[in-house]
Amino acid sequence: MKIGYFPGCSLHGLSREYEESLKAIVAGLDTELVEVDDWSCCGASSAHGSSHLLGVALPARNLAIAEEQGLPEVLAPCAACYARLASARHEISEDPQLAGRVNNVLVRDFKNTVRVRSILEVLKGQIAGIKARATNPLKDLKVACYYGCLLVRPVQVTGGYDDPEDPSSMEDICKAAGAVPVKWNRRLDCCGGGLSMSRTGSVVRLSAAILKDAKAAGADAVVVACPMCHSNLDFRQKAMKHRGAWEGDMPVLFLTQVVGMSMGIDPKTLGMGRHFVSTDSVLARTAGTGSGSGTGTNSAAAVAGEVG
Amino acid sequence: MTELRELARRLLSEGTVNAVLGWEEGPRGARPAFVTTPEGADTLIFDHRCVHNLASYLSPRRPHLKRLGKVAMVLKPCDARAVAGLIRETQIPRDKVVLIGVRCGGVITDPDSTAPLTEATVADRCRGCPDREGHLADHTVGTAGPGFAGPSKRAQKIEELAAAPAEKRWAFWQSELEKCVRCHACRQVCPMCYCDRCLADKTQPRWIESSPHARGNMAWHVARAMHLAGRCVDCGECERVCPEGIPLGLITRKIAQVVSERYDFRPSDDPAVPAPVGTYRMDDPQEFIL
Amino acid sequence: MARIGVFVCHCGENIGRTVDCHGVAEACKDVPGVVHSVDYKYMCSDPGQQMVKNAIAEKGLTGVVVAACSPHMHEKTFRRATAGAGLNPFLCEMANVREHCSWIHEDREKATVKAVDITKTIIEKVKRNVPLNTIRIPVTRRALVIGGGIAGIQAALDIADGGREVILVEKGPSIGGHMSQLSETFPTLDCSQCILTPRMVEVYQHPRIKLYAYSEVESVEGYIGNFKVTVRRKARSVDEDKCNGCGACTQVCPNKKIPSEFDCGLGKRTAIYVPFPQAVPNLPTVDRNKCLLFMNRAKGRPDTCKKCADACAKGAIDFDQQDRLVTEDVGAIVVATGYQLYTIGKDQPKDNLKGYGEYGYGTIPDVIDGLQFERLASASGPTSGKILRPSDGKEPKRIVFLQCIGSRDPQKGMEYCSKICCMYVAKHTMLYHHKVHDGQATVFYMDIRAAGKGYEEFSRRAIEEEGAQYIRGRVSRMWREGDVIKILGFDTLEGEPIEMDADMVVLATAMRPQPGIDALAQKLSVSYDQHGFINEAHPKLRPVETNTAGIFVAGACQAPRDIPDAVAMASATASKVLGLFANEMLEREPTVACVNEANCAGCFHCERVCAYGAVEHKDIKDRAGNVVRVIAYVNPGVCQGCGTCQATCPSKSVELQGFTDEQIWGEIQALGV
Amino acid sequence: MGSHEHSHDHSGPEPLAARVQRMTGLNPACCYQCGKCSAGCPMAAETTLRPHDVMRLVARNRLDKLADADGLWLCLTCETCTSRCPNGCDPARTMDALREIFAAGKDGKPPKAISAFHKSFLNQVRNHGRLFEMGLIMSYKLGGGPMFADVTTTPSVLARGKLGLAPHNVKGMDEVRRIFAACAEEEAQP
Amino acid sequence: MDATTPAVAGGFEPRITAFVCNWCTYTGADLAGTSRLQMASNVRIIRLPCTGRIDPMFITKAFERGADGIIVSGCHPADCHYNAGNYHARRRFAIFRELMDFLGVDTGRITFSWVSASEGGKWRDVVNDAVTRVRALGPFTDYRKLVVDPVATATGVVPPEHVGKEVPA
Repeated sequence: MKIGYFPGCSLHGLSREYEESLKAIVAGLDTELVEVDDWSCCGASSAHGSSHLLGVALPARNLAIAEEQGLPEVLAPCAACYARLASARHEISEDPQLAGRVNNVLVRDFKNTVRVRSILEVLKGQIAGIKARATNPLKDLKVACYYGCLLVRPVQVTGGYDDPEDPSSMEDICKAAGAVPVKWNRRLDCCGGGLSMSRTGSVVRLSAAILKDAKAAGADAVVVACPMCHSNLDFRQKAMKHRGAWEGDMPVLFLTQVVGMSMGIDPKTLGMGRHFVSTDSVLARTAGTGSGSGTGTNSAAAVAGEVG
Repeated sequence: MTELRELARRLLSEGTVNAVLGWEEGPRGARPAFVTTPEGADTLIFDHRCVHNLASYLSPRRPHLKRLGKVAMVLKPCDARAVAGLIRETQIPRDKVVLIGVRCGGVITDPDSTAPLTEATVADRCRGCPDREGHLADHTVGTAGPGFAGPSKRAQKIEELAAAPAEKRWAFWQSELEKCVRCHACRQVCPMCYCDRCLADKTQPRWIESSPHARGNMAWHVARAMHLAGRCVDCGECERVCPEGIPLGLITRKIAQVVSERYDFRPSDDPAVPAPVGTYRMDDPQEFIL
Repeated sequence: MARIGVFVCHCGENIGRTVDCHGVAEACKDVPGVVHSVDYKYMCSDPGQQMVKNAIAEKGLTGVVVAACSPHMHEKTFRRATAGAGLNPFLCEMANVREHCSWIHEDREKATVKAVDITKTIIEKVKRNVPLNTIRIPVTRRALVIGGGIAGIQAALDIADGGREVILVEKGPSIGGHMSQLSETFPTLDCSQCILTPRMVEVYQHPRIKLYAYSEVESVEGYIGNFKVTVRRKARSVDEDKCNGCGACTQVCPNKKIPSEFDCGLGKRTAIYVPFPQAVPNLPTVDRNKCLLFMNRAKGRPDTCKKCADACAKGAIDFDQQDRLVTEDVGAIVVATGYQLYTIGKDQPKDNLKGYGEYGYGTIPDVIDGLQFERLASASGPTSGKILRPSDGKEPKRIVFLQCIGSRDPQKGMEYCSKICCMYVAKHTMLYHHKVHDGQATVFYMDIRAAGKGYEEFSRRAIEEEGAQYIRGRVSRMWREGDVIKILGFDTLEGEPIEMDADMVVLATAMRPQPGIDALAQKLSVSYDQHGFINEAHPKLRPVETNTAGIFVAGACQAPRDIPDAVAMASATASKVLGLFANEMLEREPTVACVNEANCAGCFHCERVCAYGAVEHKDIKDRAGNVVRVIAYVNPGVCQGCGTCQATCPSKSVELQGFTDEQIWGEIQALGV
Repeated sequence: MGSHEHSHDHSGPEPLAARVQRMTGLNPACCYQCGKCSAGCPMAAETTLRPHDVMRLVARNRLDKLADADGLWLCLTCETCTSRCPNGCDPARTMDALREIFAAGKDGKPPKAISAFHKSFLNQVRNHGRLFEMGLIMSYKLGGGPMFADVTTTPSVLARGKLGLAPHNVKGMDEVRRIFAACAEEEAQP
Repeated sequence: MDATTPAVAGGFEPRITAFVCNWCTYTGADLAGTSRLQMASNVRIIRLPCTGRIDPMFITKAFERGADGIIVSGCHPADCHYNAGNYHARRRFAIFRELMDFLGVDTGRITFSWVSASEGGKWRDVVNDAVTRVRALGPFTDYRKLVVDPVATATGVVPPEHVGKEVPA
């Protein structure tokens, strides 16, 4: 299977482990990612909050390029990019006038034919393959699947590939990888999103509540599919502790890393060492990875040692 | 052809039907024929000269066919649409007629012509016709030619007229309709015109002035077009038989286009598909209504 | 030869001010066929009408044209006067020179020219009018009532008490409807069953009511006064004549774990069951989907369990009973099929209904709907009237009610207001506080709609005297933590978010029409809205009639209704039915279509465009009795007179009387230059 | 009566509600103030102006009141409000439109830190076509962000190989700049 | 320019025939009257029970008889007194209008509208707009002068027996 691929800025920056793990698992799933040529930033919340047209035109540029490349669909693994791209597609298709304005701005003959897929949508279609390749099923790993805001809603934009209020695709994917999803309550709550830098206090409040709920539900790790959520839940744990909002260490994994671990891929390849909260506890629970390679700041060597 | 003749012979000899309606070789080309004996089946032909829409003979306005009892009829795919129309409008019961579908690759304009079937001679309605065989048939015989690509000249003329200013269209139609002598051949040949007493013949009140002048002619052709809206099967017989050469097909084709664009309807050879006039959708377009 | 009289009215100054009425009368004198043309100050006055009558008698008029106001104003008046003079009333027509002329123009000259034109068109029309006779249709003076809830019961009793026979068809095993499930009713808090049960018994014992319970309407043919209805009497597997309702069968049935429909799944019933103790008729019914014998039969296995049959001393159990079809002739039909509630689960019956994922799609066991609360509060309910929550049987100390679930919510449910929820939630808080003295009821609402006699006082009492907490705002999300339900809401009056714990939550879900209402409406050819509610003929002036003559509508199948509304509507339908049945023959205006049999080609375009199904097929036979032609026939009892058939008919073989082609042609001719 | 509204309406001849409706295609009058949006809003506890307040003020043409409040700028664009709105209003889109109005005019007063962040972000995209995170952090802090926040964490980010030190420019920079310019131009038109 | 005042004194005044349904537009026109809404006096109304009753032949006949413009008006969708007559009319006249256009008739001469019983003001606007429009188009002599032979016209108009003498046009 061939699918267009829009990495987005974060996957080439703060969340490069997301891209690393994604590329590692698709190889095993007979999927080829065709990167959108010379892609540019989707504009994120900054663009659509300052100019509606800009907020549509920036993602549309990328969809137009994908269309010219002959790609019928594009995977945007970053939930924020996904939301911007899918919204742009939705709005342009609903509003012919806007479509005209966008084409004027882009100076391209964009027909809006490219479907935008989220990581959940794509992996959901590969569940059988994930199951088949789970040589190292994560038997005892209890995961709290965290969707956040933009992966499954609003349903007009997502096309309803999953239930916006009671989604199940991430749990299904984790189950295919052998992990045990816990039942918890805050999987659709907001982590604080783009206010991470500008208003850290809000992020601490919101993200800590999420982590606490995951912990109360007995999760060993939180699974995410969004660089922003990852950054807020992982990187900001230190700030949470500093402000007394949170105790303990909750590993936060990208969904692709969970799938990768189940496939027995080297933790280093999956970028497990790039997290701020150590993933050692997770790796320990999912013992069976025969690689034994170091994982940077994590003492994965020790993990590998425990296997024996 | 052998296949057709053998089938006709069998139907006649087994007594399934009392007559087979098809075409035979006439003194001036192909012509419709009634075959009532098994031996007569050998005179039947079907080729690109079989232009006529035989469905007209099924119209209750022509009781001589009815008198023959159960008949079989040879049908081109386009003729099948007319038969479907007659069944839809309860003019003939489906079980009272045996339908022999012939596969078709187009016919020429003039049945009397000896010209071969070429891009130049093909009947306009066959240009772009997608149907090589009809669905409404008890038997299907023959082989289909490749057919002809569109667009039809009629469609081109319609576009040309539509692009012209209204006065030009008015002048065009007045010069054409002026010629009409009100012989009503267009009505007589039309398979879908089957009323016992036509509106044009009514005198109380007289909606359509009967003498041949442009005003009455206008009323007649407007009435005809409205009555055929969504029902015309585009067999082109009206235009073929018009002694004055009025391009009547332009009007029926134009209305068919309107019906197709507005109501997504094309004449079907399935009697169960309802005609678009006589039905409605709550959200039919109404851009022309204030 | 036509002899037309023209009568031009000044209407005081109303017409005369801008129209030269005398001039109009004079101008009309020159119109061929006009033998009399006069003007007068007030044509509708007694002397004015007398002028018309005298002229008819003295001049031997064959037609009357009154140039005055709109026909909607005085057509009846002048037709009556015409008839009074012995001329067929349909030979009189009005020329509207007031509303359509004098009142909308100031230029006297132009207005007068126009008034002459208007009068001339009507003169030409009247020349072509023919005498018409009022149509008389025989009426079968029996009624069918569909639905045995409170609306159907009331309609049936009123019609039967009025002296006419009634067939009452109820889909379920017992009549009583939703009202029989209710605990107490607002705003008086009287016991629902106490007031309903006597009426149910009355229905059962009424000599003029024939009750078909556990039955459904199979098909309906005919038209006002003359319906033929086929009713499917579903097999109960119990012989009604033998059964004495002792209940021994239900005692021995081994399958006792079936969720009871009557208790909204909160209680259990057996496979052979009587839905509730007061059921009418008091007959058990075998649920063939749940009975072990039938489940075995479905799998091709031999009959095993026959315990109920063994226990029946009367031998009334009949496992081989079949559905029976019975036909009934009736003259009028009352539709009273009632409502159902919006389901709180994830699976929704229609695409536009989305369910509430944010409330867990009802997966939290202690989230119930209003009818379930009624069963909990009912003395005859599964908890004997104690408020106990379904999950663990504990008494909830904190109960929360959410209003407008599925109502006023075009995104997930219906855009309409379900009307009754504000009141029953107020009632629920009271019932709860009466039963749980140390409990607290909280209501999340958007608006309190308490328009009804005693309603506002009632809802205020719930708040002011009974201690219910009302919070204005919708709830965003609910989830379960341990055995507590967490509620995330917003108090829009206080302006603060609320996170609240509850032990039990009651959703006031929307009222929707019963499933299958569309199929029934199609059988009856009555129209329904996008939600499935039956459309009334006119929202103000014909609220209990449908668009099909002779079919009436009562209760919550027309729109959300409370009990007093439903009962009032039911009585209204009864008075309509009894009015219809007052005479043996039904009289109708003769503005109906009529087929020219000689010309009709039988294409049935008319049938396709008729909105009323008034066009029938008629066989024309030769002397030997062979069908030679099939042509159209318009049933004058069904035709409403729109004339769409005539405009559609290619050969103009169908004519709308009163608006024939000749008449219209004459009018157009009159306007010629 | 009406003078009250007029005195507070700074939106010029076109009332705010109409303006927002033109921008969003949604009718602000559709909001019936049920508060379900605010009930689910993650920032409801921190702001004085919740989604339903915003909808109300738009419907009442109170641009002045909207300008005074922080709610618009604290919005996380999580769209919980929109996805749960029973009446098909779109508070998230409405707030986008309001931010756009304020960004274009001089009425807007986004909190300094937030405004600086968005400005820096867009500058990065305008100049490089993609987000250059290191550049964002630098420019944000210089542009008015809290100077010392996150200073301690930055090295650890670098250590994990997460931050690139040099920006990556897309090849189609001309096009990106043109998009920015064209949008600015079109928005500037009345 | 106001429809109620002619363009030039003694100038062309169009003759417009209106075919309207009894329940909505006729009643709406009544309401215009009771509300004393002033409008152009060029329109003559022919009352039908329903737009479904209006035959395209009415329109061709009215043109033949010298109408310069036509109005067809009835109940709004979903408001039809007879449930569906207006829906059938809508299809019929959509096709008819395109036909007339194709034959070269300026469709500005034929106005279709939905005017409910409560829309007296709308009826006035429909009337005034139609009058203004047709006045600008000029007299529809094209149609009237189609007849070359006046004798043929006279024989074409056969009055019903009981009508009495018919005045030739």
